Amino acid sequence: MSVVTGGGLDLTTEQALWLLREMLRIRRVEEALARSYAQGLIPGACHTYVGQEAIAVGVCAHLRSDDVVFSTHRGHGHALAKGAPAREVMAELFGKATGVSKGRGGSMHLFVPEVGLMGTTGIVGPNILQATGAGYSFQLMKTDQVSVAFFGDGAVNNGAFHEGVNMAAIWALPVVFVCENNQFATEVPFDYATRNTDVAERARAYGIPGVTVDGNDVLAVSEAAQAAVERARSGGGPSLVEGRTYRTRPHAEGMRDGGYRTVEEIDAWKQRDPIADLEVRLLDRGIATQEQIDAVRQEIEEVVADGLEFAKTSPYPEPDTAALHIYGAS
Amino acid sequence: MSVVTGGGLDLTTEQALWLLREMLRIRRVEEALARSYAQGLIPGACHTYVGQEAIAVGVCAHLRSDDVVFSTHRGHGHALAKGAPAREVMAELFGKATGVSKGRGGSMHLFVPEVGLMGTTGIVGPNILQATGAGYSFQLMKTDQVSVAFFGDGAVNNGAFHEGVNMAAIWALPVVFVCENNQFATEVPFDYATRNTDVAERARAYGIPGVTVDGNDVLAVSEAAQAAVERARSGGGPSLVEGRTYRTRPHAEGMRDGGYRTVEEIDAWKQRDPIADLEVRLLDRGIATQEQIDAVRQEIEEVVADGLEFAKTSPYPEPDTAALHIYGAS
Amino acid sequence: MVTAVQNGTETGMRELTYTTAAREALDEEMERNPRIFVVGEGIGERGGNFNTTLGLYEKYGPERLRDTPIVERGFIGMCTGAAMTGTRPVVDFMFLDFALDAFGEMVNQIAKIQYMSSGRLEMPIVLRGCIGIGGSSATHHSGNYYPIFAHLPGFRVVVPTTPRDAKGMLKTALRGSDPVLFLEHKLLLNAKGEVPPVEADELIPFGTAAIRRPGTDATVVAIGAMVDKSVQAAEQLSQEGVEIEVLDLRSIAPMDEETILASVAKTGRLLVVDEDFQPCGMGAEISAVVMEKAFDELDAPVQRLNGVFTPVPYSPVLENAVTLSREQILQAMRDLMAE
Amino acid sequence: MVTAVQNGTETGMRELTYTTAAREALDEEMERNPRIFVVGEGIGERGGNFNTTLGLYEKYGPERLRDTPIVERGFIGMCTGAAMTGTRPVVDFMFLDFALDAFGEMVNQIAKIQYMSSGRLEMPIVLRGCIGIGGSSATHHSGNYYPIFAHLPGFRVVVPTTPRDAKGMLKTALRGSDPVLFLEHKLLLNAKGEVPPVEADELIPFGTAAIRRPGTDATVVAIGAMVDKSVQAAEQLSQEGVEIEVLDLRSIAPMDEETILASVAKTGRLLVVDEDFQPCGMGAEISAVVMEKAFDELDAPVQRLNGVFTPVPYSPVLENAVTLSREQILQAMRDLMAE
Ligand SMILES: Cc1ncc(C[n+]2csc(CCOP(=O)(O)OP(=O)(O)O)c2C)c(N)n1
Ligand SMILES: Cc1ncc(C[n+]2csc(CCOP(=O)(O)OP(=O)(O)O)c2C)c(N)n1
Ligand SMILES: [Mg+2]
Ligand SMILES: [Mg+2]
Repeated sequence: MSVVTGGGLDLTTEQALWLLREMLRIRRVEEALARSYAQGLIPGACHTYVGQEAIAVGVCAHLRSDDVVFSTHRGHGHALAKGAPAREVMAELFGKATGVSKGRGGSMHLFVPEVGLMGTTGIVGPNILQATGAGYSFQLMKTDQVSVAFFGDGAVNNGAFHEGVNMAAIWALPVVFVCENNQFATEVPFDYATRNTDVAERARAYGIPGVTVDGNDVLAVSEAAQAAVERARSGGGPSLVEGRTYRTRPHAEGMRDGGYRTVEEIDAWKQRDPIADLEVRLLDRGIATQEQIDAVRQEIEEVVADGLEFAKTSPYPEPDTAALHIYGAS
Repeated sequence: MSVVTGGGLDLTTEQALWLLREMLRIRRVEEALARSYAQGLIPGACHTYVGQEAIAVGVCAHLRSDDVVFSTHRGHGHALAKGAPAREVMAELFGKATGVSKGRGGSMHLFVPEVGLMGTTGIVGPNILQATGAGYSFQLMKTDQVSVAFFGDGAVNNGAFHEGVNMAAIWALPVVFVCENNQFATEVPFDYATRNTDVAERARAYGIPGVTVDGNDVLAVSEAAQAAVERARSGGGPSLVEGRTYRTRPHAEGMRDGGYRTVEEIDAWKQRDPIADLEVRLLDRGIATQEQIDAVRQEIEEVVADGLEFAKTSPYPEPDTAALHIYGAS
Repeated sequence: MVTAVQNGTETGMRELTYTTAAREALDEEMERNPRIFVVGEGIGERGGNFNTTLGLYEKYGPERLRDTPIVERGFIGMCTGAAMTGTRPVVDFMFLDFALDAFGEMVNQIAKIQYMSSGRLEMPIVLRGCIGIGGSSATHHSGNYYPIFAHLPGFRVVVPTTPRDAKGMLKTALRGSDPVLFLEHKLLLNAKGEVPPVEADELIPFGTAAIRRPGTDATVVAIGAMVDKSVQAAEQLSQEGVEIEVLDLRSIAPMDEETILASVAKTGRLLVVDEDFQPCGMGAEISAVVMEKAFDELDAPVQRLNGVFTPVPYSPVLENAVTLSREQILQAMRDLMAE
Repeated sequence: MVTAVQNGTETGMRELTYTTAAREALDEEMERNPRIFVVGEGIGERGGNFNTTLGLYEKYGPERLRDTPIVERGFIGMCTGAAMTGTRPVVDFMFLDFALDAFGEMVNQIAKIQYMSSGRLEMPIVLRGCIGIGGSSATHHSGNYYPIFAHLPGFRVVVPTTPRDAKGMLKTALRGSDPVLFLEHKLLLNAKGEVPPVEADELIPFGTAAIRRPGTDATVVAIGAMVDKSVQAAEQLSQEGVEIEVLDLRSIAPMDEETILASVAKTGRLLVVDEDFQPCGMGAEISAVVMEKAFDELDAPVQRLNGVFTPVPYSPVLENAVTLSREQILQAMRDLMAE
């Protein structure tokens, strides 16, 4: 689905509700996963995307299903926004055979190539390079597909960022690099990890366009992403989009969240909730009615309830499948 | 030895002759090595520094013997400028027991820790990180030593540059990053390998000072290096110095030098010879006399003749030393 | 070659967890040697993802407990240069899987610089962190990889399994001049055990295996989390009158051939139990060494029992399926005795 | 399992160098499949540091012969993403030593993505380049490292030794869906040998060893540059009436256990000759496999002959001292017969 925002003004109701629905879907899935984690239903790590929904949704609004996304350890939101079924994402975290990766991956290894979610990764960095490589494929095959890398502020200092963005730049590959600058890498503040916290400005070093947007404003993200995706799709090469945002839950479920940031700071960012913000603006501008919003909310409650039930009741994978698919068929 | 150039004007004769002597020493050693290579006397690779002498010399002019240098595959010049004996560098390339690395290293693995030459490397990149680490040692030990990384334009795109410069920046380490931008990495032009050939400008991305100088003007290099070394020594943190230069010989001895650049271009750069340039300026400004210059030239002829003889007549290492020193004594 | 005897009759022993014991080693050595510093993500104020440095930041400050950006290649390369210039870095890499991004630095630089400089430079760097399968950590947080480093000249590699060894071997690592990979199996971090008093200042030398259970009928060499499981399996078999000697390899490189060969000379049978992959692994090396040096002592071919040759899956059911259980080890012991 | 018979009586054979034969394979496959592209430093107009792509740039243009910056991790990671999205990258890394900077990408990504995606993504990537000691290349340009990749699930690893194999195995690599390390020993690049006509379109399957010299008294498994030396040593020993069977392992992973075991069943004696390091190397794996599967067939313990366990020095005198000579191999053969 392609959303033309033009500053968020000429948004159709349908488009607006898509943005809302997707953000809500992520939020509610994450909240359900967090509860499930606390209940001991999720055996491994669980990094939620709560607070950052506007970025995945604002970007994916401009992607076709044959466009591709390469995501991180914090990838539930990207998977969902790109079209992964909520129940299969949830089942994956439960370690079930019905999960997107058949229970092999868990939170950090979601693969849904059918909808262009080419994987999330437990290692910081590689997805930036892989997104660049997908861009290479599209250029070589002369398709008009676009490749997107999502990554955190923590990845910006890593060599993979430097090498990947540079290659995309010199070969003018159809790639959009989306930095989700939530200001911390685990507990290490970005302004400790670099003396230049202006990620978009890094684009200069590679000779490509860079832009910073409010990562909690889905319309702002969408507008910036639209330009970047169109540039990529039309042969204009890569761009770097930085969304300034904040995760309002701990780095991973079960981790403490103190010491490195204050409760006040977290609360202040919770006030800037991208979902509530969109709802208010849609109502204010008459783009959607309260009934329509309520209907979306109701729809999402059902999706999540269904997903949770599905995740809980699905079977575990068969132990004898544990070593399949290491090598390809041929 | 510390040279205060102040635009090259308040240079003492002694200082000026040091710069000249060191550049000549590098040039003549390299020429002798190139001839020896052609004669089959050097068994492995040989990357000469001809044309780039002003950078090693201009920088090392400001280093103490307890300062350290981490160099590249093109490291003969750095070794010599940092104080490695010419005969031992030459013997190393001949594979002799008397070489700086006892014949274990050859052209790309020169180790003279006694004078602060902490190694040259056959792999592009690591020396940038290691120089950063030496800076870390000096900061931790509270000495006022300075660490220098020399590297080519080709290394700038590598993740090691990105990660190393960033670490030095955030911890304000006493490091000087010296990029020898000779415009090619083997045969790949720098303006193919990046869309932003302004290396010094990359410093912005890391929040540190960066400066570009004429890499064939030893006084210009010296002036920039002096500022950077003093900044590092006094706790001001790292800087990036880019010297624009050119290698006038092939990438390595025995390689063809055509196709990727023209004879005219090479000739034009040969006209900008840093050694001839310095001589003219010293004479013009009355800082040195022709006799003094001739004496230096004579001295260097002797050094090189001695070195060549030494390299030729030195014994090969004993075969049974081949596997010594893999592990330390303790 | 001395194999540590841990008979529990020593005085002043304290019960510590593996992590606490290792942290005590680090603390003691940092106090002793101001040139030791630690780098890693979250090892400063936070005290480390696995509490490896808890409390040390307050004691030694930010220069010696240095939080880093996410630049594994960068900080390992950085520490290489530091080690070359008189300090002693400890890289706390969290999971060995992450440190693979620095493999070039490790193999081309760290392992070679003492050699290339003809011994004029030392490389006293400790690379420490987690290995192993467990807790649904999935494929990017479960690697073992130690045979890779044993294959290459230049490294010391240890996989301690007890708190006492964790402490004593980390202290040894922090006093030597060689690069050490100090690998901690994630399932052992909270294991408790007796540790000598601080005053003992115990250093456990590399290159020694430990006899965890004496026996006469067959030898099992086990590694990491497999040691305890093997001891348990051996206890069970003991009820049937079969006495298995269980060696804890613990020092991967150098490897204690002497203790293994002495045990095989006694028992005539050998099984290597290793969670890590089989091909070109530790079992292969041990089998080949025994082939070469004790062929005539063997009453049966040396056997290997390894984890399944596959990336490590997440789901507990699958994770279980690729690691080794006590039952599998027991079965392998029985099979060995039946040969 | 078929071991190629190369009896030289086939028609249309041409004498090509190893590099030319491999380049022919690349050219044929690139012509056949427009989705193949090559990346590397200087593999465009320049035609590759080792002439691996000479003339192909003119034929296929810059998108398919893509010069890169010096970013080994970058372009290998980049190609990982390309392989995931429908194209077929060939990474021409010059020296395997350089590609170690991309080890994390190889191990954590390339080797695991087919698995993690449950077979929904393929990983048809070829990583090719030089290995081996020779020409005073010194320690950053002489690595072998193949047992490391054999240790890990997910890779195919080949070390062809003849022009015919170089061509046939590269073609196999370029048609499969698995990641392949295609490793070319630097001393073999200019070796000449017979190669079938283009029309033959010969694919040489992985997982097969080749019998380079039949024999009955002992088996030698050799790798890379050691194959020819072993054949020469065997010829010499033949004059003394001892007939050694020399197998060229050529496929490191998968490894052709069947051919090795069949040969050992015949000869009862085995020596593995490998320039690469001994611990946890190919010899260890082969020895362990023979221990497990052919213990009773052995008339003597399996022996390993490896290069010296040290970083590779530069000086010819030292370089010689760490590699294996024909004389050393001959001596090892004699020792094996004397057991
Ligand atoms: C190479 C590597 N090093 C370390 C880690 C451990 N780790 C997991 S997430 C994370 C922080 C990532 O921060 P950022 O990129 O900003 O993403 P965020 O978690 O803030 O979304 C770290 C250090 C890892 N997964 N990979
Ligand atoms: C990691 C790595 N990749 C590739 C090479 C091969 N190589 C040696 S020198 C060189 C070019 C280096 O260019 P630059 O850094 O500009 O230095 P210059 O030779 O121009 O002085 C290359 C690609 C290498 N040595 N290391
Ligand atoms: Mg972050
Ligand atoms: Mg250059």
